[in-house]
Amino acid sequence: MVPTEYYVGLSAILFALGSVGVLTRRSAIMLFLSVELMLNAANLAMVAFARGWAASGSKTALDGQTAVFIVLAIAAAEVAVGLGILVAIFRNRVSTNVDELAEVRG
Amino acid sequence: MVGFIILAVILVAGGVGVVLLRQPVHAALSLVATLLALAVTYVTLQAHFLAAIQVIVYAGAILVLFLFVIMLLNVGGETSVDRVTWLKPAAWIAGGITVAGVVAIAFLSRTPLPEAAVVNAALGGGNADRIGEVLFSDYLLAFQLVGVLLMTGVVAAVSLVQRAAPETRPQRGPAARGAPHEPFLGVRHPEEHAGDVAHGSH
Amino acid sequence: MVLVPLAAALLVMLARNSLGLARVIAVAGSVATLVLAVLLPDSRGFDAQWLPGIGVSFSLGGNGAAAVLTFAAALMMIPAVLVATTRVEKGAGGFAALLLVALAGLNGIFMAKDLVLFYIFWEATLIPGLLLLGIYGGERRREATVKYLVYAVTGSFFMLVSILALKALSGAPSFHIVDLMLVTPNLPVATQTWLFVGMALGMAVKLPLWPLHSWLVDLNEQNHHSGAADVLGSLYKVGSFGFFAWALPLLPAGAIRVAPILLALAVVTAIYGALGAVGSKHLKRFLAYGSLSHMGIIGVGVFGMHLSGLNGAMYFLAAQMISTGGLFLVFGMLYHRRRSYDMADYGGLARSAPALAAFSLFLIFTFIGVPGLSNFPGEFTSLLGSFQATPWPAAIATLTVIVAGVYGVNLYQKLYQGPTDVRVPDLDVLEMYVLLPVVVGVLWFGLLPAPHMERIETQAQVATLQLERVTLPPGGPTLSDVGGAR
Amino acid sequence: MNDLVAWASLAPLLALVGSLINAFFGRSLKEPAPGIIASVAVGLGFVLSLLAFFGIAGTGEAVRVGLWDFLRAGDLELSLGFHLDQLSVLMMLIITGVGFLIHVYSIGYMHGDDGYSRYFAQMNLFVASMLVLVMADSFVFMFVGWEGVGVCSFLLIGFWYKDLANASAGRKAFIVNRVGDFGFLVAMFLTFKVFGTLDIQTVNAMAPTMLYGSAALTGIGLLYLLAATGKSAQLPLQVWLPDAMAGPTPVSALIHAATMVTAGVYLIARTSAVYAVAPGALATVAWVGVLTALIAAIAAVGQTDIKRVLAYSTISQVGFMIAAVGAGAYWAGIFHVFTHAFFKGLLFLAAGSVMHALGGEQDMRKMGGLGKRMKITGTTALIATLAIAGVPFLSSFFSKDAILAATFTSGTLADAGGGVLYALLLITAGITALYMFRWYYLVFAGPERLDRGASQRVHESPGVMTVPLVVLAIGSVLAGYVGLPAFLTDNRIMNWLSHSTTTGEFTHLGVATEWLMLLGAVVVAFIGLGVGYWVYVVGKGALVKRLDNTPIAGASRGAFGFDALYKAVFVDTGSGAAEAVTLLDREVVDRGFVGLGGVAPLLGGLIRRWQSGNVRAYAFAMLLGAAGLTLVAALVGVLK
Repeated sequence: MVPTEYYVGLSAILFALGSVGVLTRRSAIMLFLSVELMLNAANLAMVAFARGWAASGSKTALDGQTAVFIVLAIAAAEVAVGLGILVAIFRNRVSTNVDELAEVRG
Repeated sequence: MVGFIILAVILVAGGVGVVLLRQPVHAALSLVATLLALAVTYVTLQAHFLAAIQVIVYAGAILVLFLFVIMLLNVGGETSVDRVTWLKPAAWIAGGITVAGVVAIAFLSRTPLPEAAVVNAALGGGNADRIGEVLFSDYLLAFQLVGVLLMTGVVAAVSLVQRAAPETRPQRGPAARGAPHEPFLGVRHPEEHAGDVAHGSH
Repeated sequence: MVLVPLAAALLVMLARNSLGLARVIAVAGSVATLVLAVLLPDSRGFDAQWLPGIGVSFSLGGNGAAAVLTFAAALMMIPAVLVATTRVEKGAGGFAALLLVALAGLNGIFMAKDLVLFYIFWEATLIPGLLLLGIYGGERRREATVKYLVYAVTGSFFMLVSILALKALSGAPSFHIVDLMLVTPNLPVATQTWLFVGMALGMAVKLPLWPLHSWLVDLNEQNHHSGAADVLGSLYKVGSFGFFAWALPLLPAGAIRVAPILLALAVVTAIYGALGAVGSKHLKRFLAYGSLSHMGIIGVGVFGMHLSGLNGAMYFLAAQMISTGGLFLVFGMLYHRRRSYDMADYGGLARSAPALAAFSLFLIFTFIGVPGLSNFPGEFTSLLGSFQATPWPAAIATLTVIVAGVYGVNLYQKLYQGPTDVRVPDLDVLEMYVLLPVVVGVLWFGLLPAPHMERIETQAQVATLQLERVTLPPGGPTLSDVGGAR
Repeated sequence: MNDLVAWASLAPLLALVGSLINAFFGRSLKEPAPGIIASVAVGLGFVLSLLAFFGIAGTGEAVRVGLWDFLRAGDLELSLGFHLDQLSVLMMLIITGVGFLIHVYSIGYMHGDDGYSRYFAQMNLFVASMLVLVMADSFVFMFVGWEGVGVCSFLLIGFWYKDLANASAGRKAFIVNRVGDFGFLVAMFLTFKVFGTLDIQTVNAMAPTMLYGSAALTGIGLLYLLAATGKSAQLPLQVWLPDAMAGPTPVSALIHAATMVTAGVYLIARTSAVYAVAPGALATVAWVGVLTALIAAIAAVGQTDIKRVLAYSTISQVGFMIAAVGAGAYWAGIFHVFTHAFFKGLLFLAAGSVMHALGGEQDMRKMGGLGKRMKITGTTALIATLAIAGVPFLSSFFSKDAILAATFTSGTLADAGGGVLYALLLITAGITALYMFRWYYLVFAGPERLDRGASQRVHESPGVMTVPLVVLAIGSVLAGYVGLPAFLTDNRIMNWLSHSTTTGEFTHLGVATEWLMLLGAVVVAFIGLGVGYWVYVVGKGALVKRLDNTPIAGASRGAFGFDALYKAVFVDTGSGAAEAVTLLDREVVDRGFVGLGGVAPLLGGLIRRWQSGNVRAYAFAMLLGAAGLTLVAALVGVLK
């Protein structure tokens, strides 16, 4: 079996790729896609840990997988709302470039 | 091990695609590839239920929604010049540091994997019934909260998208778009402050 | 205690389009909280697992100082929401809701028995305060908000590091106060000192201690002119409570080493604030400085680390909420009449508004610590207690009574005495209702401190016992009756 | 019998109720209802005090009335309660008795004032506070009354607040009093540190067991003296009392002559056991009293305002009392409080009657010859003048002689200049006779110097005002007979008070010496009056004109320049410090946190760049933070 570290490393690479995407892409859609990538990277790590620590206790062995399930559900909600906002913004601005949406400035 | 390497290559390639591909459609499709590869990875990690969910929900539902929106809004590639020029290299460097850090931690604190039999017994292959058991006992509260959240999300999404509809009906055109919005959480708009300031400074 | 104001806030938010309903709900929520606060000392604490993995539990307990502080806070919330729902021009419902959210957070701060929970409430209460300032504040609210945020967050960061390190280094099984208190005093003195300094940075900002106080003055100056938000401001100076309930009992050896510096700063704060009040021409800045001076005296009481002083300081903390908050409300009423916070725009108002003048005078005398009114017992006891341990600093801090006399009567004279042609309306019915709980609170806290003080005493004893543990050789008094919540 | 005494605890409550009624409903009541309510409240208090007096006279025992628990913090366990003994009952009688008369007088004096009910509310509140002050069984409760009378004094001095000068006078009184309060507070802290309690009787009982003359006890004594100098207008805090004359005249009579200003004397007498073991403090008390008496008497000679003369006279007379308690003759001090209440109250009321008649005129240079037109006022004022001057067989003759004798024979003062003190007091007594003669002559005798309008208005005051004058005049004559010299007969007041206070050690003098001293006092009084007669009646004031430009005259008029000195030293530096703090706060501390000095703008700019509103910049900060964290964790792992 492949050791946990490899999966964690893979997960880290995916996470970093996702965060770079968040930073370098300016379209809100692309931002979302990158965020999804980051979420999945985290999920991968959790599933890997669930297997790696399976022996530590039979009852909590599935904690990691359960967490992933919940993350999935939340991601679904997030995408629904996020894309909804996106559509709303697009209607008003005809652009999804986040640099033009600097209204959150303190 | 060979399987892992193949999967890893696909995953990283997909991820790089998401980050680098110019057209949103291409990026999204690249992400679909990544997610599907991830589902396979889940299988190798004894998480069969999650693998199925991953395919159905993520690759199936969420990404389709993405593609739908991209098509609907007809989003093209980024055309404007990036004003924050320093960000791109900095982001890659910071990402690199993160990877290096995490990898270092992971390999420094490596623990031997338990026996395959133990893993099988503990995870039960990640079946739906085992996960359900945990989900409906230990994580019942979280589960129900997620339900509420999904509900809220649906309502929010519908209301967000529908908001402008009644206003556009009587008068279709750009004028209707500029109509003032309800204050969100009581937050007032800047122009409303003007009067406040005026009498505040007597 | 935490849930009721939160629920009320939610309802107010929902009912914000109908102001009358919102007002009723807000006041009812405050009254309900007050009732709970009265019942609190006799209730059993609440204790639930929350994040067992890192040893965080959701533990609340209403014994000790919490009973008194929550009572005073809830009492002041009644006039505050009443004013908020009548004098705020736009978004009054949101204003009242934020006040109630803040009250919930405050109650959490006072009642938390788990250090991480305490920290969470500590930070969470910041948010409604910031929103109130940022949304409803005066023309320079942005600067004030940013300043407040920078001060609070910077301080809290150090505090958080200390909190996390505390458990990690001491090896305590959880963040619950009982678990922590058993082991943390055994840490090496140097470690305790550093951890204490970290905590002190966070708490000193919210005490506030000179020279970390300047957010307070701007906050009060820029807050909404009705004064309702400032009531919250007067409630939210909880740094001394942090020292009293957490820093001292958890890190007694560190406290003993650092206290002299803090004591000196507290003395400076007391005198500095009083002088600042004398020099202020802006009503709210005046009050901010005056209350800063009170905070200095509370600091003197706490850092004297004498049982009586600790008790008195917490009592003073509760009592000053009423007088300071009440004066802020009175100033809001003045602003309502003359649209100015500049003292120069006032004068001679006692002629046309005798009742307003009388209430103001009552509160001013309360504010400067005239005995029989609410500030005196706490001020007296904290200074007296501190004097028993450290005579000179306490005696110097007592000099503030002279300066307080100066700024108190100066203020009254500038507002109400002298010749004038200005005529203002006297108190209306609403304002009477607003001031009623204030007056009741002032008299209650001023004349009957003993029952409240007895409640604080149990918790003050915890702090002094912990302090004795590190000063006395082993075999001294031990911690047997601590934390009834568990 | 004890129950009878305990009823007296209702006296402050009655006054408080009267005050509240007037405060809340006074404005809807018609004149003179508020005045009657207030007078009745105080009058009932007097009846209760009388009952208590007879009760204590019967049993000779003090009575304690517990009220409620007040403070509970650590070792500090304090209940509020009244302690009614010989001393406090005597003070109660003075307060309610003289207070009642002055309330009645005020019904006429304040007639037509638009603050009529406010006046009586505040007066009643004052009486309540003053009663609490003298009845309290602990220092803290006493402080409640102590501050309460200060607050009422502030309110009543600034009663006519539309004139900012009056308001400022009230402010000055309050602030100067606060300096004394500071002394009181620290004294309490120190008392608690030394004795472990704040109960006055316990402290008095424990004091003899303490180390005689220790620094802590001396400190306590000096701090209570500071408190007393504030309230009783003694050096160095005497500056507020002359300005306090801005209030209505009955206020001056009650608060600034008869009762409140004697609180300092009462405080020292009450804690006599502590002073008994702190001889250094006691000698200081005596010196403060004597010097104040002398300086104020000299200042009184130079005043032209009818009330300011009396104000300085009051400071001087209270100086006598303080000197008496400083000599260890606590009973003599209280005895003088007792007699002084009558004649000084009377003098103020007479002055008020004159002002009432003249439409508010206060300048004595515009009076004269009023004795003929205001028979009752003039006659009673004459009695009071003679009484205060020390003419034999009037009240002050006995009390002042007791004080003089005490300073001469006091054991504690023997090493601290007792003879000098005696001489100074004797001189002061002569000056007292002089300035009181001048006062009476300028106002009531000699040629009329009235404005034409005033001259037509002059009238005797109504009965509601003159009756109190007459009653007080009777008191001024007879009050001294409770304290006939001990070598002649039974000194009743000394015996009465010996239950409540300690007495210092005095050298015993022969009867002949006693008679000699008595004679000396009489001679001095008549010398003072004689000089006055010679200067003002025979010399028609020519000498005054010649002396006008001498330093001593200037010092007298300006009361030795304390006001100017304090303004320069305290007021100006104080407001300077306040200005400095506000400036410092705005310019330095405010910016200090974000970066010391020059770093501030730099850092501010950096922060501003971060606050660009660019979402991606914020996100980058997060990623950077995450990267940093992982890196730190990895490094920690490597190092481990």
